[in-house]
Amino acid sequence: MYEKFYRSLYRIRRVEERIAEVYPTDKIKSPVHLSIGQEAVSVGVCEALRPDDVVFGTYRSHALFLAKGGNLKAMIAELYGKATGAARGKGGSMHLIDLEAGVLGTSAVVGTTIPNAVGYAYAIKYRRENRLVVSFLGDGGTDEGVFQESLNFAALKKLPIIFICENNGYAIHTHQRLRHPALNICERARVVGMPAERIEDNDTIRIFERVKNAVDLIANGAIGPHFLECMTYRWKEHVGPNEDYQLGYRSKDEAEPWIRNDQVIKIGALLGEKEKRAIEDAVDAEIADAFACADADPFPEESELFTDVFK
Amino acid sequence: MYEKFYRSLYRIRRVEERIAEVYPTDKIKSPVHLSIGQEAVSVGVCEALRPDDVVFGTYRSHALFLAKGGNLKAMIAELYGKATGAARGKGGSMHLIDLEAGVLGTSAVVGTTIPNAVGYAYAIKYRRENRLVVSFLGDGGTDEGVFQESLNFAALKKLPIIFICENNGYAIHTHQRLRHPALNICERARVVGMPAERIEDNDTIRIFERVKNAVDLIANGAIGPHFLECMTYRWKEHVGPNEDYQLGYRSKDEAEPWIRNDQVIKIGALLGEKEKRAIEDAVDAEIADAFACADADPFPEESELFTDVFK
Amino acid sequence: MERMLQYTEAIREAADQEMERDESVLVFGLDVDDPKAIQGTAKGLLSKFGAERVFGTPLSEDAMTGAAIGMALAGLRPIHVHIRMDFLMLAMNQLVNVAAKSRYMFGGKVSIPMVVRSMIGKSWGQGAQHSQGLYSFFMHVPGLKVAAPTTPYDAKGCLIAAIRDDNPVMYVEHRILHFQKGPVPEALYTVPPGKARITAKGTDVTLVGISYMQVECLRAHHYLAETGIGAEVIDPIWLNPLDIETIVESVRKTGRLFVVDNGWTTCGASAEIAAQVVEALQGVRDIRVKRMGFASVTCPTTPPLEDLYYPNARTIAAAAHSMVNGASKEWMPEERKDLQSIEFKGPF
Amino acid sequence: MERMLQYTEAIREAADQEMERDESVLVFGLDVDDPKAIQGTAKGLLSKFGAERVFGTPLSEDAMTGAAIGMALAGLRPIHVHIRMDFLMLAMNQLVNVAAKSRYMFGGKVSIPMVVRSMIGKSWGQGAQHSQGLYSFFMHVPGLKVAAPTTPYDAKGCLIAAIRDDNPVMYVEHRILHFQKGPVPEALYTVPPGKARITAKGTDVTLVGISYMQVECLRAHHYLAETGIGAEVIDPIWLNPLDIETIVESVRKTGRLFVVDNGWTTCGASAEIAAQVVEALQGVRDIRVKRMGFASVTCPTTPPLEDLYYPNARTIAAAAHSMVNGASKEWMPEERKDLQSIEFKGPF
Ligand SMILES: Cc1ncc(C[n+]2csc(CCOP(=O)(O)OP(=O)(O)O)c2C)c(N)n1
Ligand SMILES: Cc1ncc(C[n+]2csc(CCOP(=O)(O)OP(=O)(O)O)c2C)c(N)n1
Ligand SMILES: [Mg+2]
Ligand SMILES: [Mg+2]
Repeated sequence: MYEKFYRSLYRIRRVEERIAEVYPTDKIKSPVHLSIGQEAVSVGVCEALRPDDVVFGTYRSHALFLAKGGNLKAMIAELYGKATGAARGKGGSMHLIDLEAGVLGTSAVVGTTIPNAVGYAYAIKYRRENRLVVSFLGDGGTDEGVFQESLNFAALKKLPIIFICENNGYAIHTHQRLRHPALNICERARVVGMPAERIEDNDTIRIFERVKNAVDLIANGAIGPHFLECMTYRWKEHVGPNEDYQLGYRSKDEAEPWIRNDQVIKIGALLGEKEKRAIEDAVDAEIADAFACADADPFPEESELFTDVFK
Repeated sequence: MYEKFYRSLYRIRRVEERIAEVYPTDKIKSPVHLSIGQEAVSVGVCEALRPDDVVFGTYRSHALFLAKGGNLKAMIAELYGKATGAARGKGGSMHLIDLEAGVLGTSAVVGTTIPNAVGYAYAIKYRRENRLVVSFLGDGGTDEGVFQESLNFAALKKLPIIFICENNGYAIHTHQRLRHPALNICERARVVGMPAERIEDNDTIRIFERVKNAVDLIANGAIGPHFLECMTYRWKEHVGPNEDYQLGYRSKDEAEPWIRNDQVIKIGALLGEKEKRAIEDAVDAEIADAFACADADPFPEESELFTDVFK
Repeated sequence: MERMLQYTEAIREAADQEMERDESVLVFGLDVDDPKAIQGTAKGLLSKFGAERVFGTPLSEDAMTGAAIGMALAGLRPIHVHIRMDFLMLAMNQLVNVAAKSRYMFGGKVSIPMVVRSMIGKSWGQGAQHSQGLYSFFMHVPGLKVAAPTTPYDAKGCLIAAIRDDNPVMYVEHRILHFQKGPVPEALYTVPPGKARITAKGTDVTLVGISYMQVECLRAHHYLAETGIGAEVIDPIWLNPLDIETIVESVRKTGRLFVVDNGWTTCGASAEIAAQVVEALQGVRDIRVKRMGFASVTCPTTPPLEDLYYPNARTIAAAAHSMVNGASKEWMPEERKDLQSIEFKGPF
Repeated sequence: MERMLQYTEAIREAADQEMERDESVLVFGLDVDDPKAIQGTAKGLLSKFGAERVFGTPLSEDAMTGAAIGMALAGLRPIHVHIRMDFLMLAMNQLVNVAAKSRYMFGGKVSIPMVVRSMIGKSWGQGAQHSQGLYSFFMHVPGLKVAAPTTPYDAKGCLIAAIRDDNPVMYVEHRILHFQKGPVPEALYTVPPGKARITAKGTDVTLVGISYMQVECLRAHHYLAETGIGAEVIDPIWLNPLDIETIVESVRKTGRLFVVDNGWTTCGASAEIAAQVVEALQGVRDIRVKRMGFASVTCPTTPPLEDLYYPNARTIAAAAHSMVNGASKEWMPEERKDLQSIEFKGPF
């Protein structure tokens, strides 16, 4: 289990670090919202899911995409705007999709995928399928009215869905404190009668276990939505490859405990050195290959401008 | 005090009964959402307000308009589409306004005046004025995302506003039970840290007292929004002058206790017979006059079609 | 003998038959399951198909539109119903930013087969917020189809086409059209996207009537006939894809284009049709162009102003007459009983 | 010497000076008070005017728009800022159903003096949901004014006019225009609603360039000059009220109207302008009409497709050339360094 976790954590971290390295070359002409520091949430959640469970995410979904098994080459090619990209170069970093892996789509407008996930869950229930949906959202997403509307409907219809609020404290540079009178996102879920819990420490294994528990409950027919608020922290700037402590909206001190709790290191430490190295080597090679392919791959043909408006 | 209450209750009841009587003549070519049975809420609330406090309401606001001191003649003329109407005949029953009386407007789209009321309260606080806003909404209004967004902002900024949820159980023909997983509207206010209470029995005096308490708290600088859920019952159909028990979505049995608790009768019974009669006679005369005037008043000139798009 | 149905019944039947045919079709929206069943358009569906396939919702237009998209992503074919088009303003984010764009922005990996039914209100003081015909918004944004059927026949055929379409379709109804009766085959058939219909022949002026204004244009055709003017009347039926060729061919013949819209003219469907016809015929033949729609104001509730707010058969005929005979020859037909508009009686 | 300012600084100054002048003006919206202060357009306002007059908000576009209306009803003059126009889709209900309508539906008893600032994104993969120019929606609905200034001078003057206007004004910015520099007087002045500007003289074709496309049209003017074609370039500045007379007068002279829009053409501003000019000049003179705008698709992120998606100086010049000289004489100017577009560099 730890190998799988480590592989996923390390892979996501390295992919995003690589993105940050490449970024100054302008090969990636796409805004990138890095998840560095937050990988534990996507990994902990997705490791608890079954292959045919599906996820919906936000514009900050590299980690989610990869954790759920999305195609790495397709993702990097998408960032490079290539025809081999996950969205044939038409979506960029903010609109990732991988139907085979159950990544149903991500969106650049905050909150928009929450009701989409709920509708998908309705379809699952309607068809009596034994699978579920996970809706990823940020703490900022909870500000939008559609959040409350969606949770209300999911609870009303007892849908097979888990909401994962990745609470990194901020919406861009604005702390939750400046947006909510009380820091009680879980209460906002409980108000519609949804079980909700908060996981404080960005711990991959705890997140995995709690999600596993919810998945099992839903799978065993103790149906109905669940809500998890996962406290986490973004190490980099909101969008782009750099740090932003110099902006002054937050301090490096605030980040310190989160960085000390780096899940890539912590989970890595549970493995033997050789085992760890083997994973890292394989992942590094895979990543190098993905970036090389993306570089070499062709851009879409001009005619593609007009395809796929309608089916 | 009871005389004032009775006068207001009786007046609203009689005006709406008169509207229902006139309706079949097609003189009122406007949808009418009658408040018959719900008058206690508007009266109890508005009696606790000061003249320069302001209210925002829904399309079901005849009672609110009158209780807050809105001009009766202007209201009836508006229903008749006359140039003397509150909105010069351009708004109809669903868009009542009386700036002198502090009726700031009502709207036909559910939930829309909630944030307007919040913005108005922001202006009051910004200007350090000692007055407040009351936002009236239906139980259906709490379904809309804008409800939660508005309450969150009002609480965040500690605005001088009281939310009155007139819970008559239904949104058109759909019971709250079919729209909310739990019947806990007050919880939805508390979640943003707002004091909230529910008044079960449609009792004018209790509503008055509880609102008075909130008004005093806000006036004394224990600022911040308050929320009251007033349970009540609509006797007539959702829109129009008739009853609708035959539709089958609710039973007459359900209505019985509410009708037995008729506030017009109850509060009337607290007065002496002579006193009561004097009030009724004066009100009846006023109403007869208002309808006669509305009938006689002119329609707007053709040129008015193009006025007041812009100032 | 042809079977006659009311527009509302045609819609109901289309939904009913499609739901029978295809388990993935479901109907939801505020009040679809209540005793009035959206003017009867959803009548009987609940008892026949059950509460999982036919359900009312909380007042949450934004989330429910998002949910419809999610259902469509999962392969269902939801029909989401709104009793007023005005309420779609609460759902614009999901419609414009998600439904219209998903297929393209995900590189063709997904499709969104959903139908959004909404109604335009008119008269009896529906006023500012219950009367808008805002479909030009949906025409503006690539990725949404738009149908605005005016006859019961087209109501059924367009709805079936919309349900079977793999893309989001905005299906526009009009409260007054709901009262129309007409022949409707019992069998399943489609009125497919992108084909307009010439509903009256003429050689002097081309009248394009959109949604309810189609009815008024047909009445205007009769008024105009009295004066010897032959108005060719066209019903676009689908506004996107728009069958501009049929309109252009007609104007090539008549030399006069008169678009009467059931909405405002500025940046409306009438602006688009006028622009496209001009683009097609410039240098080919000299034409005259006219647009008519709601007055450029908010809809007033009082009947005398409301009457002025809307085009009607007589004002349309008068304007067409002056297009043909010159503005100097003013003419306004006497109202004919047989060509009067239906008077809608409230409460709503 | 004239004082030169950047567009963003012109906006900042307008807000600053108006806030100094009038206590009822306030600025709010997501992130107006953060370190980036909306590309600097709100820089320093918080420290100068305090957190009651300058504040960030929760992500609640619907309620915050409603709140702006409420503040305006109470006599304040809020400026509500959105970093993307796309996000206004969440606020359409309040904008279309409340802000635009309140004055009329309340019989003139109230007015809504509010300004809604929003930005159109472009390039660097902003893509589907961060690049839309949706102002035709606001032109369509009576009761909203719309400004789309393209120079720093107009940015300041329009914003001051918008703040002082007693009606809701949609103030449209463009991310690329934010980098424009130009002369801006320090004094307060307004660029009032309803007056277009002729930004380059010519007699062969009238180029109407809206928002950022004004810049590309001016570049096209230079390319065209090389071939001896005189393009008259017009900047409408305000889209509602629209100064159609200035455009009509120009086309009366040139005989050719070419509208280049920073949005989709279908039911867009270009459709409206084309229709109005045709209506005005029909029977007066034979004219040619052309529209150009975003390709009729969702905005793709990959640079090669994105380049095709947008009109630019060279494609505009080529199209104008063929309007003047006939389609048979194909011509595409060589790219000139001095007429290249600014390359926007991300992250955003
Ligand atoms: C509806 C909407 N409003 C505003 C924005 C601008 N915006 C982009 S990301 C963001 C912050 C979102 O914060 P959160 O949901 O916590 O996600 P995080 O970035 O922290 O992962 C904002 C305000 C947007 N994209 N969509
Ligand atoms: C946004 C919106 N959605 C739907 C409607 C249609 N509608 C009109 S009244 C109503 C019910 C509202 O119920 P509630 O808020 O409880 O008020 P009540 O009528 O009971 O006073 C509905 C759904 C509307 N007017 N606005
Ligand atoms: Mg966050
Ligand atoms: Mg109710």
